[in-house]
Amino acid sequence: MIAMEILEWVAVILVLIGSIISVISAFGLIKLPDVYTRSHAATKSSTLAVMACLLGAFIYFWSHDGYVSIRLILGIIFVFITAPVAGHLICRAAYRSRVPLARNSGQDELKSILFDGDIAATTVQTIEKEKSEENQ
Amino acid sequence: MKETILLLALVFFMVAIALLLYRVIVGPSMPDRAIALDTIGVNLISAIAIVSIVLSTKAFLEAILILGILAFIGTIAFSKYIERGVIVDRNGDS
Amino acid sequence: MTIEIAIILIPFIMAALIPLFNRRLQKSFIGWVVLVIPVSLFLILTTYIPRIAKGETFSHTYWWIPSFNINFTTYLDGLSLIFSLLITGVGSLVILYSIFYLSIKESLHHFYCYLLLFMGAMLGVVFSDNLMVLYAFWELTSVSSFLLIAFWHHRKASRAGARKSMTITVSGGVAMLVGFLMLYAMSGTLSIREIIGNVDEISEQTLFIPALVLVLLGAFTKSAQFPFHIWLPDAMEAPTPVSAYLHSATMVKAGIYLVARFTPVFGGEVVWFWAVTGVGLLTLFWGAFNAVRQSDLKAILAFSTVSQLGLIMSLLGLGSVAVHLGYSTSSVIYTQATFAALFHLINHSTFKGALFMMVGIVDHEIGTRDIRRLGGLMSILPFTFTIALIGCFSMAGLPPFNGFLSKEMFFAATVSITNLDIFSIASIGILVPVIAWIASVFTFIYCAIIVSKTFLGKIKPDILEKNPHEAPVGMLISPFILIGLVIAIFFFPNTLGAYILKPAMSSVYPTFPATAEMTPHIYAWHGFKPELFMTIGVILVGLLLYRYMKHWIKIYRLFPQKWTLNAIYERVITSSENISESITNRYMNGNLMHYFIYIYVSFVVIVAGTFLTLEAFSWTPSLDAPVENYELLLVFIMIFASCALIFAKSRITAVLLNGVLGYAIAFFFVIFRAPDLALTQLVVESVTTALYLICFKYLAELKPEKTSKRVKLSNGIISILVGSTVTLIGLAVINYEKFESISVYFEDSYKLAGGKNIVNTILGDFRAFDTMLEVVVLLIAGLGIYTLIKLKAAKKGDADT
Amino acid sequence: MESLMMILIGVLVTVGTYLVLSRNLIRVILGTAVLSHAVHLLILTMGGLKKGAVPLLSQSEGPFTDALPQALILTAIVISFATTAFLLVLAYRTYKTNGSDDLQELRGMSDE
Amino acid sequence: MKINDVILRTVVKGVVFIILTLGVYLFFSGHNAPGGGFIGGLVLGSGIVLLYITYDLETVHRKMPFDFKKVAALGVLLATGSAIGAIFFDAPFLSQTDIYYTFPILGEKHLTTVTIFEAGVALTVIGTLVTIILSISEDE
Amino acid sequence: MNNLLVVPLIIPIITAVLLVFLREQIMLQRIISFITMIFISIISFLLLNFVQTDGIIRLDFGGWIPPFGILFVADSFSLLLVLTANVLTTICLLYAFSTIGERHEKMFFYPFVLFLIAGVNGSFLTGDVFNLFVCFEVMLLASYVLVALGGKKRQLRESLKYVIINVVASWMFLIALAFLYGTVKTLNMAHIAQRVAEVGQDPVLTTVAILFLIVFSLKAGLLLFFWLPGSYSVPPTVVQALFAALLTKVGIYALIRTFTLMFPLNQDVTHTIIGVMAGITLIAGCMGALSGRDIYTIATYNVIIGVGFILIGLAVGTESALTGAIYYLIHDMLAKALLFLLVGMMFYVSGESVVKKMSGLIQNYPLFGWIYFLVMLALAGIPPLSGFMGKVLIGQGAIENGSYVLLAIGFASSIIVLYSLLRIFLASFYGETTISYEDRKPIPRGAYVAFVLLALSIVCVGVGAESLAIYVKDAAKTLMNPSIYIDAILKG
Repeated sequence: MIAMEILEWVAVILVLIGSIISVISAFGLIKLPDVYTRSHAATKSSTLAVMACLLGAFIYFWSHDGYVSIRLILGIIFVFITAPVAGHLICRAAYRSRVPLARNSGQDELKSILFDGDIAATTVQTIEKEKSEENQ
Repeated sequence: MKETILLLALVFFMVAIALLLYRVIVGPSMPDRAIALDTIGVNLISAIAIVSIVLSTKAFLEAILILGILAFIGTIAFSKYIERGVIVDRNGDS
Repeated sequence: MTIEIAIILIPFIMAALIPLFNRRLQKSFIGWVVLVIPVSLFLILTTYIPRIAKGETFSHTYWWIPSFNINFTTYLDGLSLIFSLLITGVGSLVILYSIFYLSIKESLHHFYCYLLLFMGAMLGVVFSDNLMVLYAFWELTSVSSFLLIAFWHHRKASRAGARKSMTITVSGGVAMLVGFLMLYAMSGTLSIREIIGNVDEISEQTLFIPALVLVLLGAFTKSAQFPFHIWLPDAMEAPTPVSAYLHSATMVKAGIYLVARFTPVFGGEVVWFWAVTGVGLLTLFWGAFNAVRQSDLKAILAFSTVSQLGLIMSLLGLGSVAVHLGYSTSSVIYTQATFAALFHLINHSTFKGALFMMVGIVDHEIGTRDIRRLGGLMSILPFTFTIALIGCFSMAGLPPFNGFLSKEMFFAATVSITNLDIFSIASIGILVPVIAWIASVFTFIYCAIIVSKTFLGKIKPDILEKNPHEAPVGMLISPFILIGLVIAIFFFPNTLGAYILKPAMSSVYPTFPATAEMTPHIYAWHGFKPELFMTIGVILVGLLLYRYMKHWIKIYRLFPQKWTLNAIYERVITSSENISESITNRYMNGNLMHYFIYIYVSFVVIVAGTFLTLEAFSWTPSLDAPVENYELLLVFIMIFASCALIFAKSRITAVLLNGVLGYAIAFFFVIFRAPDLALTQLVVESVTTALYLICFKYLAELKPEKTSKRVKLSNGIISILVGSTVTLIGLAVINYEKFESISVYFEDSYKLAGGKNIVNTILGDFRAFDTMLEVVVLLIAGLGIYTLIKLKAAKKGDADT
Repeated sequence: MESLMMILIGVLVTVGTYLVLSRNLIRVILGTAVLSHAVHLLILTMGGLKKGAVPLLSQSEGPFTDALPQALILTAIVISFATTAFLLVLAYRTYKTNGSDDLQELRGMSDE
Repeated sequence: MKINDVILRTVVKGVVFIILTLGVYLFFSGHNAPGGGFIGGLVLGSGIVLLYITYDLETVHRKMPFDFKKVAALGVLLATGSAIGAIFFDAPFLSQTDIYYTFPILGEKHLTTVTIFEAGVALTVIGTLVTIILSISEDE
Repeated sequence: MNNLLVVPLIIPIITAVLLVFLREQIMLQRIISFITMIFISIISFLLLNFVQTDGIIRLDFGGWIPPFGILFVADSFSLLLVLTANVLTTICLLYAFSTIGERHEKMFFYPFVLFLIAGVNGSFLTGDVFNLFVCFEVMLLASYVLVALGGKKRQLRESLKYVIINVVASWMFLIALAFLYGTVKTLNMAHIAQRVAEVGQDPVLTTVAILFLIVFSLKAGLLLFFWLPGSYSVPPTVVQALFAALLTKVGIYALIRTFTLMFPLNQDVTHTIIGVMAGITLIAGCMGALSGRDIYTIATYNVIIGVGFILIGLAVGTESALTGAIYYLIHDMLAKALLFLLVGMMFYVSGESVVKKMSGLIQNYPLFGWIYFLVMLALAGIPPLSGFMGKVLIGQGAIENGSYVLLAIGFASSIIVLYSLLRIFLASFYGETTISYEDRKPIPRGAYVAFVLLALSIVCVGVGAESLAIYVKDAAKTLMNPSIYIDAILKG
């Protein structure tokens, strides 16, 4: 009985930790200087937060109802797989659409490889598009 | 007590979502917004999980999974849109 | 199938047959075939004369729409008989005349078809006892008259005249219909005879006077009474036989018929007396007065018709006094006015018919009807001249022609009415004979104009160039028959009185016994009475004025062209069209935003208005479920996101914010224990977002709204009003806990439908029908999008209707 | 909670209405979307909030929260999806053929 | 410009499999747990849409050579058909019926006509969803 | 037997879906859709006669007793409308066969028409408010597609407005539905009526009723008709005819049902508002009709006038007024369909839509011209054509009730109708023709068949008003006594 109680507490604490991490990550998203660093905050710490929470929920249901939720495990795995891919894609999109790096970041090594030569012509279009979408 | 903590956690998540909403609104770039929305989705997953605990029901576990999937699909769609302006390519060469 | 119904139906049947057999019939033959019908109908009708004279009436009922008391009831009495004899008699003559008048190049089958249609409709009007059937035939006369006026529809004037006559007469008809409906509401019956029977009950009711006025409107428009007479001169664009038939002898008399028919109902009212008499006299004067200034022969006749109709109308008005007084030996004297009206009705048909035919001959042979170009035709058209002379004499009220008799009776009636002391006649009643006399002077003048300007004087040279000659015999037959009648009636008026007028009088005064005073003996000479002096005065003054016409004709210039009734009518029509156009174009400007503003404003005004005036608002927050902090936060997030949506400057931001809203709502669904909804909402939201993104490929980026601050502000206020209306009603509704929801039933879903997910069992079983249709909606949307994309407008020359 | 929701719904309706009153096509469409959100929440609120358990018989014995509005909303969501999709496509077809997404320019009084 | 999508495609292959499985699961669990024809159909549909997003029209069409309009139509036909079936048994339109039937291998199963109905719904949803996305993407 | 009730809805749907598979076989599509329409017309006629003998019949879908399940309810009112709608759609199909063109036919034209008619029939028959919404949506989506079918510049522009306004209207409908459910907690119309009667339609319920009034007014074109003139003048002729005949009528039907069955108890408020709205609608419609310089404008504003006139019948609310409204509804459906077919044909043969630019059409197309003349008279309410009975009965009701202002406006409007249509007749049909008989564009035979059939139906409805009387009277009786309807649903 006590074990159950403890487990439930563990779950609750996990959830709490998750929520705190999520707030921190959200602050990161606000404070960090450019999209690439923000993406770091979003994908990494948020994933951690959600996993903590889901784990908490999993433990809670396990201890409280004796119910092993496959869906929750699947969910955890799923987030685990997809979050990095999503982060990767969005950063790549950002880079390709030439969202500028923060001023204090180091050298941009990809720039010369990606945007030089024949590709430059096509990127002009994207830049223009970006400009039109950035009317603020 | 446990419930209070859970509700507190929910409040935290809401705060996080509110902050992210700020990012969605302010930008400045499209990827920023897309990331923020993605993160809102991810945070909602957690929030739904907590609500399930509070209501002690298993009815929403599918929603968690679905939300995970959809946040992913959404992000892919956005990133493709930002990158190419087109979501569905006509053929593999483009 | 009795004879009366056959009489009505035969013209219609024939009218339907003519177009069918058009190809088979020789064109020159068609008129003769048609002629058979009115002639035979006339002969049939004459067989009724002796029986009707004995006081018999004939009535038969055929069911039409008995559920609503609308039945085909024919009723043949003295009054109907007079009119039906006129319709068929003059009809026969007119058709005979038109056989020679119309060239066989014209579309004769149309002409005769319309004419027969008209004849049937007219017979229907005078034979119907049921108000609705009467109305039906009444409108049919307007329609067929429209067709006849527009017979030469390639002429612009014909079309304009047809339009005017149709608009005015149908409007009057509609007013009359309302009057009939009011009568029905009061009496509970549509039968005229039954209404007459219940007249005492009806006259007490408040609707009585409105009904009276409305019925009179119908009669006045049809009979071209002032100020509705303006259509009649324009209707002269019709072929002359039509004018002779419709616009002098029959259709315009329908109004007279109506007034006579309803005298027993309304006759006792002062409004009736003054309206009928007054409008009649006014028309009498105005028509005669205007006839003098016309230069077109046909226009003179048109105005003269207007004037003569006014005369008959005013006589009927005078006669209605007797109804008010009720039967007594002293009141019978006033019935003579009605007698005179009916008498003049017949007389007018004879001489006016002849005159119209005369004008037709002149027009036909000479090619013009303009009196300024005519003159001296006496030698070329001697027979026609005879017709004109006799007709005009009769019209002017000279002996030895029938017009003299009725005119005398008219004067007598106007004089005798001044002795009465009711309806405030004592004060202004003296005007009645005065106006009548003045109008008669003008009548005399225009009669003189017709005769002298056309037939006397010198022949204008340009006429001679056409080498005119007398009309063919066929064309002269009809007018001569009429002229014969003009003379015959003068010499044997009492035969007419006994057989035809007397029974009609008892139709107008059903409660009066048929005494000798009711049907006075008509004398050509009846001593030195005021009426005789009036006639002599008319002749003297008329001759004098005619002689010095040049000097006083200028008074017509006092009436500015701008303020003639016609001009006013035209102006009312065009300005109402223009005003409508400018108003309509102003608010129907194709701007969706404006449409929405109208819609939302009406929404707020009507809904919030009702809500607040009914004081439906109530709010008891204590019944609410508790609010958790995080929910409050979520609400704020949503409010914030939605407000940000308004100010979003790029479409991606907007779509993302919409996505946030969608997510938040899904979370609300979770909080409010709706798992299925949360799932669906999430998926649909994502798919919709993807759809937006896909479609953005083809759409432009958001531009800043170019609307002014003021528009934005007013839009904002409207939106806030709409939103708060919804909120307020919602607050009132959430506390409305008078009933238990039916969904309690669904909680047994496992037992009932074998499913443990209540929502799903509702969708799949209890309310599966909704789901089925919803699937159909999806399919339509899918197919629709497909067609929308694939079916693009063809470039050119694609005439799909 | 119900009152709070009603206020939220009011705000959403206001925003939706305001957007529908815009000149720009996309804003108008988004306006209809916001309106549909508001409507769905409204239906749910009308069934009463937090009055019972999740309407799944397998999960608890009741009392359950009102399931009927949920079923109605589900239908409404799907219909709103169908109409929004159609509207979007129609909007871009119109934009492409008429060359404008400004509804004031799409009044169509002068050109034909 | 050929953009390298290797990572995405690799992950998506797995993810789509999960999505489709989940869709089927949701479809069948509908009567007793959240899910059902609509949601199942939507999830399956969005899985296919994900495929279109990651790959391209031609590639996917080669793998799934259906006319999705007809799939949708078939779905409606199935749904209405199952509804109309009741008429032939003298029951009111749309009457659903269920039986417990013992299969040779699977054992006793609960079979209902609702499942046919729901299958129709799911098919329509999938068909429509994909038709819409495809039609728009194919537009010039 | 009761299952027959669903036929007018389900058969068109199934046929439409089957036609999707037969996309390329145009001839087959025509035959099948035509046979389907004839079939459901016959079924609805049979049902109408059943109702006379057996009283109101209902079909509980899935066997769930009311008020819990969805059901179709057939009383004389709804069946009369269903019958009229189906008959005229059948005739319009005949017109479509010869005019619509292969391009449209291959793009699912017939399925969409069948979906439309299914939605219309469903809206007339359903006994459940939410199902009414769904049926509306079926009808509306089909109409969205049909109005945009063809993709011409102007067409897309106008249909966009039409769709947006209707989408917003749909959400308003749902708002009203939500409030309705929030108050009476049920969706079955009869049950709603019963519950409303129980508490005596208090102010909150009246407000909800007014919300429904607004929603249905948008659909019916009562006062809020702004979407109508534009969108009714752009689609292919046959679609215009169907729209004019069916779409607004569904809104009118819903209004009449709402305020005779569900919320009949506070007539001082509700019917006054309806009366005012109807009056304004008539005036605005008349102004529009007067202002029109092209045939489409005149015709579309005539639709609005018709709507206003029918709703005078509802606003007056006496038994004879409602009887008249039903008669007029039937008349208006037939006559408006014919009017739009004719107007579309005028455009087709002359290539012009401006009244003054046409002339002398009657010389080349005599039958065409005379049918126009006939429908003009019918619309003006000239006896013995179809418009007469309705006009007279509504007038009678207005007099009984003392609504003289409405009476005056209503009857004056019929003169404006006549005037506006007469202008077309005189300018376009009469006058000299500019095209010789040999050079004229022939009118397809199918179109003539449709014209003649519709014209005949107008004459028959007018002359044979008695044969309709039993149905119409029964319908009005049920409308006046909601308890008949309620008892038929909730008792037994």
